[in-house]
Amino acid sequence: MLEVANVSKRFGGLLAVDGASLKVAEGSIAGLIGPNGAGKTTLFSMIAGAVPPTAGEISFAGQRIDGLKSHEVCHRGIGRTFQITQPFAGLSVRENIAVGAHLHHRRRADALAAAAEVAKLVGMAGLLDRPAASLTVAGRKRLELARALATRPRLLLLDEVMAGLNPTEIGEIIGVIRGIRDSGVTVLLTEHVMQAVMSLCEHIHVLNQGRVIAAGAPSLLVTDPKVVEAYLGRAAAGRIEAGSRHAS
Amino acid sequence: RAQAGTIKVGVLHPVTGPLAYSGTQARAGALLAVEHINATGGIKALGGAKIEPVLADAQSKPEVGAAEIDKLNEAGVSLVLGPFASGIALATTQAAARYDLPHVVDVGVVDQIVSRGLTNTFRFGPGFGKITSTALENLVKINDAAGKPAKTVLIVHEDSAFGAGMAKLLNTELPARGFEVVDTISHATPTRDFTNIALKIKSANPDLVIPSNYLNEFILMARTLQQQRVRPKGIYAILGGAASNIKFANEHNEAAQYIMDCNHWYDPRKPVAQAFAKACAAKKIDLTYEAMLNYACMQVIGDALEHAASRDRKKVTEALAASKFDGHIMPYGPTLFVNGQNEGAQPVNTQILGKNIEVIFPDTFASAKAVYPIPRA
Amino acid sequence: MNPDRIKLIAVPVVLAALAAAPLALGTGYWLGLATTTLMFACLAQAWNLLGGYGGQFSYGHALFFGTGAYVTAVLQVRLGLDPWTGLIAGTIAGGAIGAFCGALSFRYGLKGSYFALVTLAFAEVFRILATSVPFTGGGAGILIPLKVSPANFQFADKAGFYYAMLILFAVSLIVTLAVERSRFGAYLVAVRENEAAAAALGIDIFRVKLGAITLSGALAALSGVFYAQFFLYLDPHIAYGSGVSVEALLAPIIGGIGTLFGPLIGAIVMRALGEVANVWTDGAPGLNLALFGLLLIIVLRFLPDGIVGLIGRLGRRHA
Amino acid sequence: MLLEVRDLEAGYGEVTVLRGLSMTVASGEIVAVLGANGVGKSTLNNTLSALIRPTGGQILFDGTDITAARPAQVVSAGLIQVPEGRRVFPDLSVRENLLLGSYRRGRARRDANVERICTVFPRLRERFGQAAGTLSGGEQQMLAIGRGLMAEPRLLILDEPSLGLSPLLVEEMFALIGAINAEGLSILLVEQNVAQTLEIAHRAYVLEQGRFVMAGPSAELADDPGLRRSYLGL
Amino acid sequence: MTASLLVPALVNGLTTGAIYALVALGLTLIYGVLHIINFAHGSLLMVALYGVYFLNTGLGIDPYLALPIAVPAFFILGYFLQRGVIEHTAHGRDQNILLVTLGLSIILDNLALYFWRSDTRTIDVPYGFDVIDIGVALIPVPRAVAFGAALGIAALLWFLIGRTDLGRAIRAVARERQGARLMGIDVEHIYGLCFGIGTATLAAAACLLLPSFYVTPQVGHAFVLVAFTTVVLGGMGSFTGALVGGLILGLVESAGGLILGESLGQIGIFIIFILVLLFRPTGLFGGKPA
Ligand SMILES: Nc1ncnc2c1ncn2[C@@H]1O[C@H](COP(=O)(O)OP(=O)(O)OP(=O)(O)O)[C@@H](O)[C@H]1O
Ligand SMILES: Nc1ncnc2c1ncn2[C@@H]1O[C@H](COP(=O)(O)OP(=O)(O)OP(=O)(O)O)[C@@H](O)[C@H]1O
Ligand SMILES: [Mg+2]
Ligand SMILES: [Mg+2]
Repeated sequence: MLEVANVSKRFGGLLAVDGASLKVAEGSIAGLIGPNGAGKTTLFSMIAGAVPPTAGEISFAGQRIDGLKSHEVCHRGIGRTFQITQPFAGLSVRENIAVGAHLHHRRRADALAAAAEVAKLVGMAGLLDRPAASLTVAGRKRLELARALATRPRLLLLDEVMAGLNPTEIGEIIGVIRGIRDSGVTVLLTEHVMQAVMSLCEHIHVLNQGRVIAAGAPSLLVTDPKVVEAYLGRAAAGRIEAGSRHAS
Repeated sequence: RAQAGTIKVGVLHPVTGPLAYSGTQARAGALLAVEHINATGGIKALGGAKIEPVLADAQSKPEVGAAEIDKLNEAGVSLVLGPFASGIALATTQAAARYDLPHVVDVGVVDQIVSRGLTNTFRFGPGFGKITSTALENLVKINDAAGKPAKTVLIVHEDSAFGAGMAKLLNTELPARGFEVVDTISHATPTRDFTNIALKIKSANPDLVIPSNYLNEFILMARTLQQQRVRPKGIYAILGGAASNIKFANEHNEAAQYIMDCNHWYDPRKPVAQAFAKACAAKKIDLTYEAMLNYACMQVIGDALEHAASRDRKKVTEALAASKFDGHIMPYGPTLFVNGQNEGAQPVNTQILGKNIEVIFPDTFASAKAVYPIPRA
Repeated sequence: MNPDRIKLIAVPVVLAALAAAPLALGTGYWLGLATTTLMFACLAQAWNLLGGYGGQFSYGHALFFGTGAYVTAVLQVRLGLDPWTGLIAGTIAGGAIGAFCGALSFRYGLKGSYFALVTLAFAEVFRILATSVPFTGGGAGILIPLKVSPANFQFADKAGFYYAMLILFAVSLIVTLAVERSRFGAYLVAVRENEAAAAALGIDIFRVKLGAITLSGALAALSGVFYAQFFLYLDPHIAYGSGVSVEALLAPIIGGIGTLFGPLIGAIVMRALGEVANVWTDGAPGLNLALFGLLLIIVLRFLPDGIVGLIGRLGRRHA
Repeated sequence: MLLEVRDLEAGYGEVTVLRGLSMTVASGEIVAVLGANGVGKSTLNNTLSALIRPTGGQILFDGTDITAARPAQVVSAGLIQVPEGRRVFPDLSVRENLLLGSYRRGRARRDANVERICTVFPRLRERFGQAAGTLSGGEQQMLAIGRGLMAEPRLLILDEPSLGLSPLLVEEMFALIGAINAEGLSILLVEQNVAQTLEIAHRAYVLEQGRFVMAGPSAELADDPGLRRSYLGL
Repeated sequence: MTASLLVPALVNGLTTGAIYALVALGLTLIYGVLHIINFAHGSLLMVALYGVYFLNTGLGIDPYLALPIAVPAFFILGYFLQRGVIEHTAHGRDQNILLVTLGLSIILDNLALYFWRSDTRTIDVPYGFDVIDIGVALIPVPRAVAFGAALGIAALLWFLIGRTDLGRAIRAVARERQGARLMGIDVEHIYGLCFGIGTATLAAAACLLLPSFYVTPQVGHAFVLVAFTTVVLGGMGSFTGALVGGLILGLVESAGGLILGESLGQIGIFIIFILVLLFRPTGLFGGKPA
């Protein structure tokens, strides 16, 4: 469904993404992990059209999308959330989500109604009339998700939507994301919360210093020494392995 | 008939905003006249009724001027005097016409003010056409008398209504009178720096510079000409803001020397005019043309009220239209409004000589002889 | 009742009240003041559409006001067209200039102060051009001949002008209401709040902003057209001077930025402050305006969200 | 006691978030505050840092009452917060961000401290001249902590320092917290990463609905079944 | 057009540009660094010019010698305007700051009109008409002094903002107030200082300008627009930018005036301005756009 081929991005002297390639299959939940500053957000921004790639090709559903603007990419069916949340601070939660819903609803009333529906989906039904500015970090992350969902995307890019949530809340949102996938939306996410990545993703790409250094099923990556050294650290890898052994 | 009490007269000028200086001067002149009229028995035909000036501020904006007319109308004024600037005058005369309110225009030089057929409008001072033609005639005379030292002319003017209009006229008229216009330089108000203009003048090297601009720019220009050692044979301003300003003559005496101006000015020989000048000095009012014209306008108004013997606007309008008043301080002869324009109105020529502003033309009441061309040590 | 409903009812009520106002205002000063207040309210409404809803602060709305005014005046004086055609032409010209200026600035991503200043610069360029080209009458300005007749947009009595202006203002108010309730309006507000997020939700930021500035330009031109017909004289400074631009942004900020009635309320309050200042200082030149400035600051001190904000706060407390 | 909070109440406008909190941090301690999203942990931190004025109660720092102090005075006293969301200075370079850390305190050893922090976070040295706003999320987090340490704090408040860090860095982060604590620095730690937090903290408080509902040594809390259920997802 | 006209015109453009730079320096600090759009800038310049004028006519103090009096006085004035008026009325909202400064300018302009009347005032200094003859052009002494001073003040501000803790704090506060507070930076104090410094540079500009200029209550307006233009042209918050921007504008205006005529020549300033904004919106020396 999504294919990124040899994409690079240069900021001045810094090569933030360096010939990265990846594929995401339709209907799957794929993960993109890697150390801080590896270029994950930059890669997301390039897919979403917010930042033009310096080199390489990006295609979505068989069509080239690199070079398109953000809004054009959105019209093609790609939704994204921002790692550093970007709420419409002066608007209420309902109005925030309605902006996304307008993509498919011309009339205001329809968009507002659709917003309420989406809010229910992500567990924000009770917050509809709260100003977005007064939400906590967790609330804002959910709002990001809701807004993107309201555009009814075929592919959803989630940039660290779980950061700042406690384990219980992470459990909840994992359920939400599964639900989204089950409704037919493909998901590509980056996350540092391994518990979530391990349980959600079917396929994971590991990015380090702008390059994809490994890709495969979660269980395989945990034991990949390159991944452990660059990203997980021995302690975490050990804990995850212990955890999965425990669970199985 | 014991018709004592007061007669309300609207005094409308831009006393705030960019035109504040002129507006304030104008107001001061008008009020001085009111004081004199009231002190000498008020309007006798109305039982010695005093003139009560109702002050209004156009804030240098036409729409405010028009709104002030509404207010003055409601205050029950019998007529209005003002409003110094052409742009404002166009709006105020029209607004006043709605109430059949007589409107005496003091300065506004744009000729459309009186050519629109508004029967309530009377312009006491000369208009554009008159000023320019007089200025040109006098220029020729002064130049001829000195043995025609000036052949080439350079015009410097500010680019709004009055300066631009002036320049246009000069450009068609001067060649017809044997002068060659070597350049016409227009500049904005305010202009921050005159060095370039001075350099251009220096390089074009005209015999005569004709500036037409407001006070501040004139001061800067005169100082810059001196700084850049630009020495034409004469500077002949037309409605030059500073050339008839005594403060300029005092504060920048060196830069101001020998500058001539064709402008509104009073007749210094008339005793009333001398009394006026004395009163100005006593009250520390700068002796400027705005003050003079408004003083004279109020005198005309006083006379018209005497003849009207009424506060009624229609009667006042009729009295103004029939006015043959001669006792004012301006060198105009008896007032004669034709289609609202005072036919006798004309500018005079002044020159800064030493610390004084002297009238040099017309000869009939000149207080000094023109020093032209400028003597070079 | 939800706020959307309230507005639907409030708009006709307010317009009806304004239509009835001359009964209380008489035919003199107050009616004239009301007419110019509506004129500036219309200009403010135009500014508010772009600045309040769209977050694109312009310091150069004189650009559109002046263009509307000059286009009608020039068409009338030079080509002999009637003022009603001039009204349409002026409005279109205002929109076109808006589109032109917007296309240039938004295409290159100008935002915030940069956008504000570029509009100011455009207004200045037009002011200088109007001073320098002959068909506008140059610095000497342009004078529309006095010929009283409604067909000529010149009314014998003041009330005629008042109602003409009221209709123009109603247009601006209804356009704003329609925008508020449309998808375009939602997009406009989203762009104001966060451009990156808006783009990611499928909004073509450039087009939304361009639409807003075009509409705003056209509405502002309406007030300019009216000015020309009401005062019959224009010069570059009157039309394109920075004073007009300041008027345009003052009222919405005082009234309540990005609100439907903010510009009207702000325009009324500003005139009221001016009147109060006049009365208190007995019209002492300078002092009255200084007091006006002081009152302006005091209003801001106590009403940080404008007057509509205050009304909203009071409303919430009662609810 | 280094920090002593009595019956603290605070909120935003008409909304009260903290409803009477009392807590202490002793010299040399790591004290954790746990709680679900939106219960007011950051509000507590900001009240301690004087960004929010309390509506009731008292805050004593090293025996002095700082309830009504201004933020600058709190910083001068040595109470430094590394805020949630990092709040680095986006237009300033990494180096300048660090230098500003010692705006009020620790100026004498400024250069040495920069050196020390760059040894702890080599990434920062690599990005020394880059504008902080262009750093990745994790890099900004390192910078924020480094900037806080530049002030040579006596009590360091860390608001979710592991947020957005890779597992490896989280590991290092907790090691670092342990290390600076071992040098004698007291730490108030707000974290979602409950398991690891309880491993390194001496004591912990659990915040719910504006009040502390549990408090005690970490080891005891870690074994509490209620806490395990609601905060560890077990 | 001959070189004999062009060269002195360009030299003159540079000296005029230095004046623009002087006025713009304070503005770039307040506007570019703190993102306060200070509409009162021109009015404060006017007040400063009156101050220097009265020091000269009342106490006989030469405008250049008035520098050590006027500069600290205006620093204090600026500081208290910010802390006492703007801070309390603006409530941190940009549009309110804009209005407060607008209100301030209305107040200052009209109080000046009320107390000092609308007369144009000038002073006569012994060196007022002295010129330095550099062969190709005559440079009035006051202009030459202002030129040197503009360079010096720009350098001073550049050092202050770029190289000192105070400067870093000012830049930090501009974008991240909360973070700054947590570092113990007193945000309100910094705003006050910044506004104070910006106002103080106006006092310096006034001292340097008065020997060759005039004062009226309206005088500030002649400089405001061009000062804003200078700031954007140079890049907001950049002192080198303000300096170079001012010089460029001086040159453009001078050359434009020569070629297109003084009136239309002014258009050059704005066209340059629009072009720079469109193609290099961060200005000639600006960093990232805000
Ligand atoms: N606009 C920019 N200018 C310069 N450098 C940039 C810019 N944006 C990102 N970078 C750099 O590119 C690198 C990759 O950043 P990116 O945000 O993609 O990382 P990431 O993988 O998302 O990290 P994290 O997990 O911490 O969010 C970082 O080193 C960052 O400093
Ligand atoms: N500026 C604000 N204005 C109004 N309400 C606010 C504001 N900031 C926070 N709140 C509200 O105060 C409550 C506590 O927020 P706080 O940020 O302290 O929570 P937290 O425990 O730190 O949450 P998180 O784990 O998400 O960071 C929340 O309900 C939040 O919505
Ligand atoms: Mg990232
Ligand atoms: Mg928090």
